[in-house]
Amino acid sequence: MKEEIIIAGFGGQGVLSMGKILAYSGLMEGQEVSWMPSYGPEQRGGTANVTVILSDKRISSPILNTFDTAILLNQQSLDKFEKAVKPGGVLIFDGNGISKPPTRKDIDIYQIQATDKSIELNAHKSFNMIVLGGFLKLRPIVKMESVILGLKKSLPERHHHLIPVNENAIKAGMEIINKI
Amino acid sequence: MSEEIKLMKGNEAIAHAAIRCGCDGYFGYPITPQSEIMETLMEEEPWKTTGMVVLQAESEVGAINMVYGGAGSGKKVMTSSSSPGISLKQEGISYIAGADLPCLIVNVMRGGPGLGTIQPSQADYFQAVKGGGHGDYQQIVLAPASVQEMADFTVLGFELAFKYLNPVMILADGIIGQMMEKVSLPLFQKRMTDEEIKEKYPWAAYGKPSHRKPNVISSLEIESVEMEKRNQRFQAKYRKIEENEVRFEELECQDAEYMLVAFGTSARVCQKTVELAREQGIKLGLIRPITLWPFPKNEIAKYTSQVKCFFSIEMNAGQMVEDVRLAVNGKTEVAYYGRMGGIVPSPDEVIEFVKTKMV
Amino acid sequence: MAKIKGAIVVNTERCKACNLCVVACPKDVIALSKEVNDKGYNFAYMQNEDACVGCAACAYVCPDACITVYKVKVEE
Amino acid sequence: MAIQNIIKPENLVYTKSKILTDIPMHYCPGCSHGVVNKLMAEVIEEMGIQEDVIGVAPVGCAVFIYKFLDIDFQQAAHGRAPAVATAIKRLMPNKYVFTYQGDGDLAAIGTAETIHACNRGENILIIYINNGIYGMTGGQMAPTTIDGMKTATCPYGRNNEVNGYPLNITNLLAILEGTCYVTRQSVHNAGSVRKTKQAILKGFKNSMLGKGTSVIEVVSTCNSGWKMTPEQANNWMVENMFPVYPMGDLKDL
Repeated sequence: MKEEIIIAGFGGQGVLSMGKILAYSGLMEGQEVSWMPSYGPEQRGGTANVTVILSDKRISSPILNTFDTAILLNQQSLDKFEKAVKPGGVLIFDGNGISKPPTRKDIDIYQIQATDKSIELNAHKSFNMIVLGGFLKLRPIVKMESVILGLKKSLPERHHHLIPVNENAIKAGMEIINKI
Repeated sequence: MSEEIKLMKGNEAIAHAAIRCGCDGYFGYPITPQSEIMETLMEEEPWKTTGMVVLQAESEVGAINMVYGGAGSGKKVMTSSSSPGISLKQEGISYIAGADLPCLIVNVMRGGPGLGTIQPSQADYFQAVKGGGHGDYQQIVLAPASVQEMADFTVLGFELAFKYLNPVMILADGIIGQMMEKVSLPLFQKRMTDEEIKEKYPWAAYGKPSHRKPNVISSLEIESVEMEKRNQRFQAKYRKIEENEVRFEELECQDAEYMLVAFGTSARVCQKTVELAREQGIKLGLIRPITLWPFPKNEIAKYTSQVKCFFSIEMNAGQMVEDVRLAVNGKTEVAYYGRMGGIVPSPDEVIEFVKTKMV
Repeated sequence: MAKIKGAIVVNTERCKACNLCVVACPKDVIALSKEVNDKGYNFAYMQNEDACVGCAACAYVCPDACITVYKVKVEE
Repeated sequence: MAIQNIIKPENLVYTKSKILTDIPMHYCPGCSHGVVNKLMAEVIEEMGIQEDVIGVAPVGCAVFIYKFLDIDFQQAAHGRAPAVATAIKRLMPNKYVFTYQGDGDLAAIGTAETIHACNRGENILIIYINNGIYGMTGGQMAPTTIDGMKTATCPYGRNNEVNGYPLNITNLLAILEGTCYVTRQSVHNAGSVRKTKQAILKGFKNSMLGKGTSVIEVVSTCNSGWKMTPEQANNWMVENMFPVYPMGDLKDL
């Protein structure tokens, strides 16, 4: 098993922490993992992206030009990374604010209305967990228990009471992802 | 030898490894992309547990001279920075080398010259392995290619620094510093007590007991005859390091007809390139120098009759390629491919380049 | 009546003949000699032994720590 | 009374400190450095701290101070002594650590290290020799060269428009929170020598009280650089330097 993923969006969407939770979840299952963020000024309000690799073998390059899955959470990211999905790969996007939806025919494209759902759930900060749930529905590369363990590892102790909220968000995400 | 496996950034791994291996002092100044090293240390507050001193200096110049002071006291001390800051530290590194002192310096490289970019680069290769500061000196240069190696080389770096009384540099780049991978941290080692230091490092300037001559930590020797002798002693030390401390890794070299040579992040890219090449039936191998100085020249030279072309793959304008050429010594072709200014070459680019040299 | 008598001993090889002791002496005891030391300096010496009161002003200002000072109280 | 009867161990009033080595000091005849080196030795001997003191030598005329004092030393790069001393003291808090620096070292190239060590309140002693000139390199202008004073690099006299103003760094250091004792002394006569010695004693003692940094500026002569006799240099200093760099304590907490 090897899954090479890019998650991209704008600063504040929880792109980096979604990647981190995914990486931790893989770690809990004894997989090899790498998490490589775009770093620098981009973190401060601009676009942010992170490459996450989960594999049962030693990971070679932590940065990649093509991906099995691209999770793209704003128009800029969609413009930049749609072409980076491997043929036969998966593209997930949130329709919120998207004026030019993806057009490729050689990949599987899914939409997840995570922004709307997070408003509905009155849980803005769980936006990224809703997206993660959608992804895990399509690519169940880690078990739910591992994700919960991963959340525990990546969240500071004082935020552990939020784990059930996150778990619900993940489950909600699994339900609302749709193939285009 | 290790404990629980954790997921952390390369920069964080260095900080945790430093605390665990009994480091006495860290002196630094913030600069991207390595600031998490000092941030992690400040968060961990090791002065409350191991007694390690962590100090944010007024500048890189101040920081490296604090390292010089601490090293002269026989303490296990380190600093970290990124390219422009490492340039500022060169004065101090030369003094540390000239005074036979052990210390660890971390350079998490970014793209230059000048202020450049904060994106990853390997453009400080020359600076690290061929000087940087003034005078005939060498520092041992370790090039990690993973987060695990960031932790391991912190421990190894101090060991080598004290074994040879010489500065050791960890030469990483923004990717190794910023990415998270699995890491098993070294076990806790106690800091040495002042009494242990006196016994083990009788050269240290810790205060002169009446029975011995003063210990003077200095790189100054005004008499040329004496200064030449001192240099000859340094050179003898460097030859010994070259004999004993070459480290490297080989991947798919046994039957390789073409051979990549790469370190750090570009070696990770090249691992992927080798995977792709093998899928395409190309007999491509990789030699990854772990010590950039001493350089694994004999280990590369060994393959000159087997290999049709060596490829030095770098994130700079072609620096290590000079050492590869020296090692190969004209016996077979050596080509360079690289990207600059914070761009990382992709495995596809590399394999396409390899193909241009295939007959 | 008691009187203070002093004396100095100059490390003539260390002395660099800077003359600061000559200037510092309140009793005009010290002068620079005609002779020179190995370095070629006209080292300081007690020209007027009887006048020395051992105040050590010469020794304090001496930049090369060449001067040792002795002092004794004598009954007349 | 015969002189042999006075020169007896029991009558000894003053002699060279044992901490001062027998190596002849390389300073020019009459140089203030010699006096201050000697006072350092005397204070270290009287406090009995030879085993617990580490000096940091500068670049400049005092670069070889480690040959003259029988104590452990580290020789620092130009201007960096306060950074070097910072680490030594932080890593060995029970030791007495001092820097010995000239005006070029402390007030030009090492301004940042000096100000920040003082501002952090490092528990070290800084001895600062201000003779208004670069002695070692042959008499060039220093940050502290006073207006009108001629040097190799201001041969017609320091001119504010060209060269800027003399830097009174000691005044600056006195206003920093981190300093506990800042004083300006000299060593041109017996009285001033005694006062400077007391200042050094206090500075060393302070460094074990956790009060912060002690700074002792010694306004000094460089008769070679000034092209005067040692005596003329002392007089010139009193007349011309003291008005710009007045004697006395600036701070004593």
